[in-house]
Amino acid sequence: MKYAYYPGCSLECNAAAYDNSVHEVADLLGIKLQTLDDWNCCGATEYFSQDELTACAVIARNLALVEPQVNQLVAPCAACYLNLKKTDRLMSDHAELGAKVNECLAAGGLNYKPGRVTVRHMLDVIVDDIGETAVRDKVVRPLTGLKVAPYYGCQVVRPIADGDCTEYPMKMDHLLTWIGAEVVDYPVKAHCCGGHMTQISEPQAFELIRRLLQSAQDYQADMILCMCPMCQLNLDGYQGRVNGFFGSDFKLPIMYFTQMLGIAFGLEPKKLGFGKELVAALPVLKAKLNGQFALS
Amino acid sequence: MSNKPKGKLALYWAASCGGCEIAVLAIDDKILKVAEAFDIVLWPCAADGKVHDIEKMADQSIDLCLFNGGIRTSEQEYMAQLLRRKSKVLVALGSCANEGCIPGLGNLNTRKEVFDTVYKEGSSTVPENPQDVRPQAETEMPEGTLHLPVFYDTLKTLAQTVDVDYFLPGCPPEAENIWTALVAILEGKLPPKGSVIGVNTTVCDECKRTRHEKKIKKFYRTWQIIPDEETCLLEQGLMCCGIATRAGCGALCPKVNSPCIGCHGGNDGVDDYGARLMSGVASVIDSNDPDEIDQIISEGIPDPVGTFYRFSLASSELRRKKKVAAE
Amino acid sequence: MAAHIAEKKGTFLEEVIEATPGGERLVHCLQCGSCGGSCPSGADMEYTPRTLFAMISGGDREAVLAANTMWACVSCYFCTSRCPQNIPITDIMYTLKRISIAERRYKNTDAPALAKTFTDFVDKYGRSYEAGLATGYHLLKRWKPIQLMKMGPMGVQMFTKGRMAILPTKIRQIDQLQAIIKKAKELSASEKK
Amino acid sequence: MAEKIGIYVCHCGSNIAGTVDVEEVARWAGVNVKDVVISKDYKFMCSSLGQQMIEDDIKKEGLTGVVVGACSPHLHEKTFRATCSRAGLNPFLCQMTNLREHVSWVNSDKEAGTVKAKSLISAAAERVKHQAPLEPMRVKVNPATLVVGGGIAGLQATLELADAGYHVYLVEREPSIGGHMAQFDKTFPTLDCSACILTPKMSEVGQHENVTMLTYSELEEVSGSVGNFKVKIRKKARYVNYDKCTGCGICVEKCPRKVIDDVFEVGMGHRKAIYTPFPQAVPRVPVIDTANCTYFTKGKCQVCSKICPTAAIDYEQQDEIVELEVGNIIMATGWKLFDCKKIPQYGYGRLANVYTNMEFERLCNAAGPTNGKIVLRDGKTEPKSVAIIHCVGSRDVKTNPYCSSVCCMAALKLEHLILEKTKAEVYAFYIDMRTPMKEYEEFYQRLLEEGVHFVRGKVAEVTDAARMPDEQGKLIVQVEDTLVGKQRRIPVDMVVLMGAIEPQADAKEIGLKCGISCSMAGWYTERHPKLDPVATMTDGVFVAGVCQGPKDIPASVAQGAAAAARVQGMITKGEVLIEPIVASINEEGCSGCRICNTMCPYNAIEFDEEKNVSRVITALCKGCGTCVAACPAGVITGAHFNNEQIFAEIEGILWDAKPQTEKKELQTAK
Amino acid sequence: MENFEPKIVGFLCNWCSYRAADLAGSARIKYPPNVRIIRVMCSGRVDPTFVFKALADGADGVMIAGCHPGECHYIEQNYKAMRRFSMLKHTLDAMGVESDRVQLVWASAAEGQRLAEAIEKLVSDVKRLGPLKWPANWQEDESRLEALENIVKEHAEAMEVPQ
Repeated sequence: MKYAYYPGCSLECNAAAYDNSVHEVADLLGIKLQTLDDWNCCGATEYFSQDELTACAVIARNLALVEPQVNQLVAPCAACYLNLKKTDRLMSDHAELGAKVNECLAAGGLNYKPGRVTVRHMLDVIVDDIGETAVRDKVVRPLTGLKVAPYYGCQVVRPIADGDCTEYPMKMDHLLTWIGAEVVDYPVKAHCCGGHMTQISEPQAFELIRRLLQSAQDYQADMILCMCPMCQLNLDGYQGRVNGFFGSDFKLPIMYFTQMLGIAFGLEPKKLGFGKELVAALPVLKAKLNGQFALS
Repeated sequence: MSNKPKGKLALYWAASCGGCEIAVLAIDDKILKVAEAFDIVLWPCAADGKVHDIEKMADQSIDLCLFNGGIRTSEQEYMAQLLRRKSKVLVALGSCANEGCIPGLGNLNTRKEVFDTVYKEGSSTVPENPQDVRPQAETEMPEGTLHLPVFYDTLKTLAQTVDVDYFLPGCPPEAENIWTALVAILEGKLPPKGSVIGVNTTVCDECKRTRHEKKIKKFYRTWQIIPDEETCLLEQGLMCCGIATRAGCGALCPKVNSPCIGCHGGNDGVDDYGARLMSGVASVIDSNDPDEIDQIISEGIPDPVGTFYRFSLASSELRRKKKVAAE
Repeated sequence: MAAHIAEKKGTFLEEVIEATPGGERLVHCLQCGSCGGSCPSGADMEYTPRTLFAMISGGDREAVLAANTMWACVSCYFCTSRCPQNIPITDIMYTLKRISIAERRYKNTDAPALAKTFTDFVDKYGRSYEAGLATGYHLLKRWKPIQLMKMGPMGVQMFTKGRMAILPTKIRQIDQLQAIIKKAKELSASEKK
Repeated sequence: MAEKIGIYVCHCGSNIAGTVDVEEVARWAGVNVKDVVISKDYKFMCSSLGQQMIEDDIKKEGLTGVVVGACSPHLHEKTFRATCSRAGLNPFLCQMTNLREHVSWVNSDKEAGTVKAKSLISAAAERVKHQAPLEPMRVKVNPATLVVGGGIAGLQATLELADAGYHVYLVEREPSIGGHMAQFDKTFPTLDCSACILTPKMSEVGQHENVTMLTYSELEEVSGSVGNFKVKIRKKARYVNYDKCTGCGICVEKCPRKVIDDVFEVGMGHRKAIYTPFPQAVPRVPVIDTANCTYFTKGKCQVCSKICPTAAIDYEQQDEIVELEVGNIIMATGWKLFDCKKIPQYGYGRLANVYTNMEFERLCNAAGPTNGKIVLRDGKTEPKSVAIIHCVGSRDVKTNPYCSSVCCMAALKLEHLILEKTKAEVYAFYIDMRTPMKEYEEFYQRLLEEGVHFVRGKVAEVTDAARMPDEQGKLIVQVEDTLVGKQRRIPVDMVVLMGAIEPQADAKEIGLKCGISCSMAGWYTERHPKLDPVATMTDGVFVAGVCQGPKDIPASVAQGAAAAARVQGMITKGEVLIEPIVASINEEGCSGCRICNTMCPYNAIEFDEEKNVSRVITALCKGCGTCVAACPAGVITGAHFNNEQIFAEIEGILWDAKPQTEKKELQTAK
Repeated sequence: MENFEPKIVGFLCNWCSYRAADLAGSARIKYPPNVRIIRVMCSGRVDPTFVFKALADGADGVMIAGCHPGECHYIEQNYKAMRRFSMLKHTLDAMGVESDRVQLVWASAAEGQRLAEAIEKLVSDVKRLGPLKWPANWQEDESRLEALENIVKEHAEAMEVPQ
């Protein structure tokens, strides 16, 4: 199946590891991702805070760029995913707004018919479209013995959950069991990482990050797996500062679920962007995977 | 036939293909009996006769007028009014006069669209009409103004134009039915005014196929399947109009494995043939899911008006397609 | 909308409803507090969203627009997904942010500055620009060089890991995007009048 | 015969006259509507004086049709039909049109209202000219009654009728009658023991000479109509001979197979593979649960059969279909508890010490799995703090938008029981405290005195993710205390969810069997929510208890009795009149196309193969008219709703939109 | 067009939507007075002819309302209404009648508000579309009468020509 692919700004550099691993895993699973030509930033939450129509118009440009013969658009970043999906919904449910957005698009010679493109998250594509059998078939290095805490964050599962629970999502849990990992069922897997609060109010953001790290640690997770670059940045990038702030001693690698999928599929860690995380993951893998894991 | 003095008979042909005229002749040698019984005062298709002769006649001096064709032009309307006034009994002969028939499907377009097709877009006219010449109702000549009939936007049935005494449906009407009607009129055994001359059941009554409770999951076009010869065609998904169509033809089409297309129109008391037909057919679509229903219809009946109103559009409640703004 | 909602013409409640897709659900608020209870920032808010809704109904426009509630919102959508009345609470927070920014009613928050810095880069390049955001926002808009220094080591680490680009990426058809943005801003402005 | 129509426009005080110029409507109709010979307005047309006026006019003027423009025909159609009848005019020559609910009350523009009223009057007048006299059909009422559901509402209805001397068939799906009330510990607000007040009624029903109990049975099919229903009941195989069993219970005692009881004990306790749901069950005849019975699953054991002193065990027993004839049906099918797992943030099913209220009822019940001790799932620890959460699955558009109406009081009762039986601190989380009935508010006051911590706020989540040391090992209830406007986290040992009351999963399906429909929420629709709360749109079918909407025990009992009283009325009268609104087929015109054959859900259309025509069986026809609209040949007629009548109505209703006819134009052209 | 008040005929089933309209009245819910209600026993009674006739007789729009699918008083007859409505829509579409003019609405007896909102929507949709004026749709323009007169005149002239 062919999908249009919207990487989003973070995946260009900060979350290049995510981008690399998404492509590696997609290739292996036969998911054809075709990067949207000349896509633009989804505006995160920042346009919506200032002007709704501009926010929608900026986002809708990307929807309008999807080629007519493709009707699925994959976004790996939670914020991009929600913005794209939400804009499509707003345009369909509120015809007046939809018409205005199209008026704006027309200024750029574009048009988007609401409902034409289905926005998908990479996780949903792998779990729903590829499915258990195909994933299991590809596993050459099961993650037996590794305790992973799936972390869903907010915007992929709320307010629009694509076939999963908004409170207690399970899709990543399932996926991780298919690749042999031991999944930690901890209560905060869909709680907030603080989002852009790190930029605005550190105490508030750090407390939210601490709760997540604490709970994963309480449940003896070896690492946390994310599905959003912002979550990864907050939990990984700020882990040191959170430790400083609270006097704690968290040392949890924060990886993308696609990176671990790649490991299970036998791909080289380097290709999957290992090493870009601030809290190193490879030592944990080596320690936990009982020598099955040879660093290549 | 009686020895009464000869009656006067007029036959006229308005917007129609002419098939009804042939159907009159198809009564075979009985046509001689007609000639025995009637003086034919007007039959443009077969005999000489002048309109102004008719105009000169006293009102109600024609005993019987068989009028076929719908009313599309001012001339046809004029003739309908004239013949109405001059005739004691006016019979709408054939589907066109009764319900508009195929010419009535022109009501899906406006006059302009019809002319565009004929004079501008038609493959045979394009090279020959570079100046885009159109029929003009009025032409100024040195001798004065010349008038041609005005072509109407909407085709009307005879009954929408003038009072009609009897209706003889069919495209064309069966010769036997024409003869029955003539006999009835000659013998003075006239049914109540406004009657349709024919039976009041549907084609199913004359169709020998076996029928069951109906459930339709998919409609087929005639070229898509070869239907079973024993079973009701509609049950096989072919859009057979027999369920709503007045009998009298002996189920000719179903007999040759082809669905009834509805040329006889509806029974007595049916106000809108197409509505009756679509209501019946839609009722037995085998789905309760609005999307699926929609799909069954849009895939199987791509041209609902052409399907349900193939013959009766002009006589339907709505009569024509909505005209958009001014021409 | 049915007559009973139309009757509220000109109120702040109506203003908020009008500015929020799906906002008409707001009149159904039961004051149950599942939003305030669910909010990860709930403890940091002067007024919980629920309180704010009561204030909106009460026409307390000034106080609502000056509240820190919406600026504490992290867009986690817990309130929205748990609201028993299907009120698009997060979206209402966006609406309040928009009105507050448009009228410059906000107090003690750098969120508007962050938003502006962020979208300025997008307007210019078509992509966000993290390095620029960090410097531009903390130094220029916010004037908190200390903050930037605190972030320093992390920034360096990010940089050495190759996770921070020095230069922004610009999209090819930036003109097209800018035309779209221009049109959108025009339309929004004409609507506000 | 020339039509002479009388038009009567009601003011309804100012109800209609307020926004409709009724004098003008009456005047206008008298002048403009063809065949109208008399047109009047009157203050209250339904008053005896108003009716007298119509009667007098019918007699004096020889009216052939009467139009009354007043309120909804659902309120007064019968009244005015009777008026006409008294004056010798067939009641079906009276047409009512709704100028109040459909015009004056929904509109404030008098001018527009007046125009609309004229349209409706004109429509009714055109229609009435085409109406034909009809005679209602009379049928005898079978005095036997079917009651579906053996909960408290059904039991009450059964006893009322049986005591009055009429035979009742009581059908219950479970092996014993008693319903949910049998599971409760105490009843609010009096705190009397639920079983103590229920079981005497159960045994009375069990022994009543006028009651045939069909337990472990389900409604299979209903046909016929008011007065003469034919009902098929599936008696599920019990594998115990009902007549031979003495109810000694030794088979249950000796059965070696113990299973979790998901029904009566809601998973909290056990029963045997052969069992009666509870000790006071009526009847005391046990059933074998074949899914768990060792003999049925493995072919060995037969302990029960061997031990039974009366040889009542019959492994070969089959389901049996019983056919009954009854005149009326009372539906009292009750409710089910909301599945609390649908609100995952409350942790039910994931966090061990989160309970549903029904589980907690069993926990409190002295006959329950813990003998009435309130302990955690470990079976021994008494909780030091308990949180009770109201409105779980109620008042939430994502689950059930309605208020379940009894949970506040039920929660107060449970809170009281916790305080009575334990030393725990009790927290009650509510949105609004609803205590509207007799002595209920007083009970709330009592609980305030007893020291329950009431927190106004819908709980956001129940979690075991501790943030603070004092939260470790506890369930933390996170909530906004809305009276303060602060987020709170309250650590407790146990959480009780007051799950919503929901319609039975198959309520809709069962309802359709006897032709009654459900509201959006799934409750059976009563004929009128205020004035006819136990009758339904289907004559002869009544509803009682929670199946009609959430209600407490007193209200369920009252409804059971009310439904029984309505049935008694029908039986005493002996016969019912059935409206003659039925379809008929003109067989001469019918060509046997069989389009109509699948139209009728009541199988009222039969096909005569020999004559090749379809035919309506009048007794089965309910008069919906669907076949009329479907008949492609136009040979099916719907009495009182035939095409001519509706066409006339359409023409009349569009009196001000009528086109100039073409023919008229032509004549002027000539 | 500002003051265009459409005329709309509503065919409401006796059991659900007619009662919903009653309820809207009892609850004093205000909605535009443009919809004029005809009671039928069931939405299954609604024959496409009714709709065509109403439009042909000058209605600008039509509402068909019945019980919700699965909640029909007659068990399942509203499904037949649904099937016919779908067929009707296809036909109306081909006849150039805008699809918003004829709407199918489900409203239970408890949904006075819903029905009022549906009426409001229908009325505003039809207002947006403008008058239908169907009868004028098949009337010919002035040239027709003139042409007829011309024929009479010319024939008279022709008759005067000496033989």
